[in-house]
Amino acid sequence: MPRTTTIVLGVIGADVHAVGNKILEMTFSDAGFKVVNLGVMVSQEEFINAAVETDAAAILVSSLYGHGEMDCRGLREKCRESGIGKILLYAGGNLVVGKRTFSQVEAMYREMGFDRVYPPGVMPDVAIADLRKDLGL
Amino acid sequence: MPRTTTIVLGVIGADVHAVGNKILEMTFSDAGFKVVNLGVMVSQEEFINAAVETDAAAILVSSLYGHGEMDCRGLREKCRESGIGKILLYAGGNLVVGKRTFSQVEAMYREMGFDRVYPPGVMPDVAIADLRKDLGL
Amino acid sequence: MALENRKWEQTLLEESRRQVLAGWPTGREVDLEDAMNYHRSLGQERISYHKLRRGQQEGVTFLQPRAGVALLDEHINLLNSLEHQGAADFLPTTIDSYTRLNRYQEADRGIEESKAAGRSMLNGLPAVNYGVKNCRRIVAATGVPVQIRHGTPDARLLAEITLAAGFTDFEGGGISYNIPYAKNISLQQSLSDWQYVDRLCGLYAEGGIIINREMFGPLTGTLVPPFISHAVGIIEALLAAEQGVRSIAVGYGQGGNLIQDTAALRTLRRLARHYLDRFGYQDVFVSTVFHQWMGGFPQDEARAFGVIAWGAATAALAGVDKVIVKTPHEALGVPTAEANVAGLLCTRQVMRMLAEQNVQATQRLADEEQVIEREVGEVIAAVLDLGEGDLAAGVVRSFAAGVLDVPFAPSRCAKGAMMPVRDLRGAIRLLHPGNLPLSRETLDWHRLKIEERGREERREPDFRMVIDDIYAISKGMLVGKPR
Amino acid sequence: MALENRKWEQTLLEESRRQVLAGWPTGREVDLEDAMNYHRSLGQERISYHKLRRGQQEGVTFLQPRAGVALLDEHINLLNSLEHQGAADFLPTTIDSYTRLNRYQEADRGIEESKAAGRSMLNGLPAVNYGVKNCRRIVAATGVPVQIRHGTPDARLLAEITLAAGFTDFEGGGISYNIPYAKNISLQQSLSDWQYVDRLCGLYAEGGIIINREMFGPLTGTLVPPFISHAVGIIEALLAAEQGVRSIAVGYGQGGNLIQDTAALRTLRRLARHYLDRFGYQDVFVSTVFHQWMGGFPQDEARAFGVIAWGAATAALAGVDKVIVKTPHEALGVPTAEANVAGLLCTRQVMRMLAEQNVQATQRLADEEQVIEREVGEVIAAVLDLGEGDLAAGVVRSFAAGVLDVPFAPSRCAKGAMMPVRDLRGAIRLLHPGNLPLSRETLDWHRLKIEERGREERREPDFRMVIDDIYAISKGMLVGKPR
Ligand code: B12
Ligand code: B12
Repeated sequence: MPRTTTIVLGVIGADVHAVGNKILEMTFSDAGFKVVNLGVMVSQEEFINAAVETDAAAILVSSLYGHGEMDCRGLREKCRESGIGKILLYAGGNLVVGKRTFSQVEAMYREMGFDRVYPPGVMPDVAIADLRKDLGL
Repeated sequence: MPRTTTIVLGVIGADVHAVGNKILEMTFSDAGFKVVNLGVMVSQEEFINAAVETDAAAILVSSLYGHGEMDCRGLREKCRESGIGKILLYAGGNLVVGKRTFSQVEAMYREMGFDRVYPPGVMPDVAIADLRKDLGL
Repeated sequence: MALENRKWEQTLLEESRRQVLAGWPTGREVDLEDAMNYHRSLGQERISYHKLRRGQQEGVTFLQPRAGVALLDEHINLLNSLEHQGAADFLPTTIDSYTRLNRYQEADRGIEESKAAGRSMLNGLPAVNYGVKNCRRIVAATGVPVQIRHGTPDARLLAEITLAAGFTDFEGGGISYNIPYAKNISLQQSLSDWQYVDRLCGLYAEGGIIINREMFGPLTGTLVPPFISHAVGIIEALLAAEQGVRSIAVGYGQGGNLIQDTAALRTLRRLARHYLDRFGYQDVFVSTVFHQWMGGFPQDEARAFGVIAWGAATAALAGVDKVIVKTPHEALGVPTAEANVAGLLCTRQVMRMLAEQNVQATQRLADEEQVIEREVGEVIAAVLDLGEGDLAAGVVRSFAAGVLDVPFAPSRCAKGAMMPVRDLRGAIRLLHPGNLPLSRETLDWHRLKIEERGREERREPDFRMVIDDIYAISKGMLVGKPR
Repeated sequence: MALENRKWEQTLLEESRRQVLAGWPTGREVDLEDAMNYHRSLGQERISYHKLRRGQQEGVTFLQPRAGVALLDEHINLLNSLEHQGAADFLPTTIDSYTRLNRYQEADRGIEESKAAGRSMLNGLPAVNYGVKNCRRIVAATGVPVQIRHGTPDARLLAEITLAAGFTDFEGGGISYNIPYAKNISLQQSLSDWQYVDRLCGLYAEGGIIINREMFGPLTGTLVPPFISHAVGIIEALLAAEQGVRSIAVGYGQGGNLIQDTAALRTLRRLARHYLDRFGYQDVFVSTVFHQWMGGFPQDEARAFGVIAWGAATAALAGVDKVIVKTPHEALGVPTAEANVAGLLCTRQVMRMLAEQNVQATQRLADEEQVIEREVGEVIAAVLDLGEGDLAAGVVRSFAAGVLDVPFAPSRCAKGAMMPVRDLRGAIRLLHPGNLPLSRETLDWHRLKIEERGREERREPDFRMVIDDIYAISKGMLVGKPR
């Protein structure tokens, strides 16, 4: 594993919420990760291509606008097909339409193959700590 | 029945909420009733004595402070004992401690022998209309 | 013994204390020495006086809810939620209405019925019935100062027991806990009984234990013009100081007009300091308290949050030491812990958002301040006059004469000859001055303001306008519109 | 065809309309004649333009929520609650994100999945997929004006269908619905597509049907300095007026500092009028819109109510024609009808309570107004300059040069070279001006304000301070404190 770990960051689907994405880029960079930020409106293919190209250790998917459930479905399968089936997948933001109990949402995304799922408004430090743990850094 | 109907008004128990009581006095007087206002901190005995003395058609009991449940218990029985067992008894205000569904509260006060029970913040016109109806005015 | 504003003799106090403590079995538990030792064991962050001083130095505004239930363990749980989920800076112990009227027997019944019913049948905690040892559990279980809040004309035994239990803050006064809270109790009586309470605090002070005494500013909570509550609060402060009280908070209940409320809070602080200094009590610490809207609330919770938030905004923009917080359940009943926490969180959010902003100095603000100062000056001068120099005697005679008056009060001591109403901008003015000792200049100011509203609404200002104003907030406005 | 700010020829419009209407099957339903007849059948109280005019005459501020769900009947029920329980003055139909990007196929899937799941899987109503006849059911089911709210860079088909359906109000503009809402769409494209929409409204206007067009003031909703959104809104207003739009609303998203927000709302109204008059559009009706806090919200509902109420208070004290209302669910997800009603009731309560009060005229307010006016003047002059007199061309070149810039925008068209931050009192200032065409005098004003904060917080203002400010409201403050 290279000294600086690469992560791929982006907001999936037709979602344009850019603010959190910009902050995640700044904070993960600050924490020493190499961040490949795809910005907003990123398709599943773009995420995977970027991860493959940069040999990334994790893909951090944001979805704020509510369509996450539809946009994220099948991402893990596509990762497998592209030979990065074991890559860490994190998801965060406002992952479903409406206010729902987070445990439901978490279960749904885990079912979809995400390794970690975050509730609305989680602070970046939490994810940074998790990532270090999951990668054994 | 005399042309002007007399009603007895007061705030029961150790309750000192005076504002609503003053407004009830003004509005019932305005509506043509003869109002015997006992003010705040009125005991069951005082209500009954006043009703007997003035040959009142109804006793309007206010309780705001939450102890109404304890303060009102037995009023109907005492009325009976004093020979005015059939007098109309109305209750209004914040009749129990805490926020509870009104239907529970209403049932409890009806059980105690009140003819009409009003939820918090009812407007005087409602009770005036009811009273006219109950008295066939 | 004639009532006068003079520090009680030690012998009088001792004799009275013996009687008071014999009034109910728990009185026997009071041991002043033990009490003071317990107080000495408390850290400064749990002592009101110290926390208020620190707050003033650091420019912090503290939040305090109201809360009290019949059963002790439940009460402690309630306070714990308010402290930990609600981040309350000061905690309350609100006392039930039977205790407030010294009806300890009925309070006992309330405890029993509450146990039986599995829910609080009392609107507060009957502290006297629980006694010193039990009440100390409350103090021991909390990390911030706890204040006794009540509405008790004769609070002597309540003070004895709760101060002995370690509470560091005690609300009330001979006027503000009589006129809005009683019907037949004379001011002679209540003033004298509060001299006892104040003298008791003085005794603690002499032992190095400074109890904060807060005057209940809002009075009837209903269209009280600022100068009335200021005059009452300042008089109570002077009476307390004479008995040796060393830390005094004066309060004010939100009126709703931002400029008037700002003027009220700014003058309250200045005037309280001014009068205490003028009468020789330079060593008394003064702080100010703001009560969010004290009149009838809207029933809908979202709307209630709006009222709460505007109170919070006013407090932040005007500046004050402590805010007493309402809850979204206000119109409906004693709030649950959750509703109380919600009131705190909403208030904190607004106050912190506005921490960097304040009401700008304008001519209108200056005018309002000047009017309030003049009014308070006129009233207090008249009270002293009537008392032939003695403030306590002056208060009794002034209420009898309507020179001091409180609107919508249940007490027979208040003449109720004055009648307030809002002006065009929602500031509280005088519709009828009754016998208030105001100068022509002051009365003209009120008259002009009210005429302005009458013209705008095309109606003669009268009691209907007042009723409209009383209902206004619960119907979603400040100035009651003609129906 | 090169983009220029000139009213479209009839032939161009006709040709374009044919193409657009062929873009999705429901386009076939559009029949202008039938549409205009339907519009003529609506009472004035259901037509935005008329209601807004009446509101301005009577000094009323209107409330409007945001709301849209995937399924038509549910959407109608939702609007009914908002109108009847929430007493909304204007209703919305918020469009889903697939439709906003013209991905009608995906929207179709969203409808299907929503039906299957029994809950809305879309964040709005896919109006294009439903078509004219279905959408008219929405208009028919409501008693107040209904506005289409979206965020669509190419809203040509959406406008065709919804205007034909009888909606009387359409939000958006070539800048404000591109820069915050898209990534790769050129301004040439979006400005041209919005000329189409505006020209379509012009066509209606020629038929006597005045559609209100609202510009989306808040942009990214995150630390946008007032002059930026003002400049954008005014430019969009001028572009719309050129195409024949006769009723224009310009918007502004709450910043949080009362003085700055007041200055912003007062200058917005004046400046919009001023520029429209200056360029010959005296007959265009202008109104103003205030958006309650558009950035990240606190999750706790009580705290969210605090944010909502402060927005309401600002609107009432500053004065504005319409308020777009947030809900206590904002931080968590698309609100339920109940949460939306709660936002409306809370807002109404505060606004009516404060209806008789306003922000006092002070030097600070005058200074803020003057600064905003100067800034807007500097920016618009530079845009016209770059466009060599043509506003549309100027916009494209200005964004490319960073002479127009929007912070935190997802669009590649925005340089993002400017960086905002709050000053000591919470007003939004420039940390880095990027390439904004501001005078030395203006830049000095910003610099001094920010230095003041840096000194107070003992830190060099940098991106960390900006991040603190972005998180601030959701953490319960306005000015982000150092961690
Ligand atoms: C103002 C007020 C006070 C003032 C009262 C001043 C005074 N002496 O009048 C002060 C500050 C002194 C006070 C004290 C207390 N209060 Co208080 N008070 C209020 C408040 C905010 C408004 C009451 C009011 O004046 N409303 C305006 C008038 C016009 O309306 P109204 O009183 O409801 O009366 C109208 C209707 O209810 C109806 N009505 C009333 N009675 C009847 C009867 C009939 C037959 C009919 C038809 C209609 C009717 O018509 C009236 C006129 O329109 C209410 C909460 C609220 N409503 O927002 C709490 C409230 C009533 N108080 C409460 C409590 C607990 C107290 C205290 C025990 C403790 C405390 N929190 O300080 C003490 C009690 C003292 C005592 N021994 O009674 C609780 C009661 C709780 C409960 N029932 O569960 C309330 C509900 C607040 C709360 N949510 O905790 N209070
Ligand atoms: C600002 C904002 C906008 C701006 C966005 C400007 C821009 N281009 O960035 C505008 C006004 C344009 C906008 C538009 C829309 N929005 Co919007 N918006 C918001 C708002 C108020 C704040 C978002 C924000 O910037 N927060 C601040 C940042 C710092 O926080 P964040 O985005 O949550 O990100 C942080 C964390 O969540 C976390 N995080 C995020 N992703 C990930 C991923 C991982 C792996 C990890 C570990 C952490 C993590 O870290 C981030 C940094 O701290 C939110 C509600 C809220 N949160 O208060 C709604 C919200 C997200 N929007 C919403 C919606 C529906 C829309 C619209 C569809 C319609 C509308 N209401 O106008 C359009 C969508 C357009 C589109 N195609 O995407 C909904 C989503 C509903 C849902 N999920 O149920 C929300 C929740 C509002 C609501 N309650 O209705 N919006």
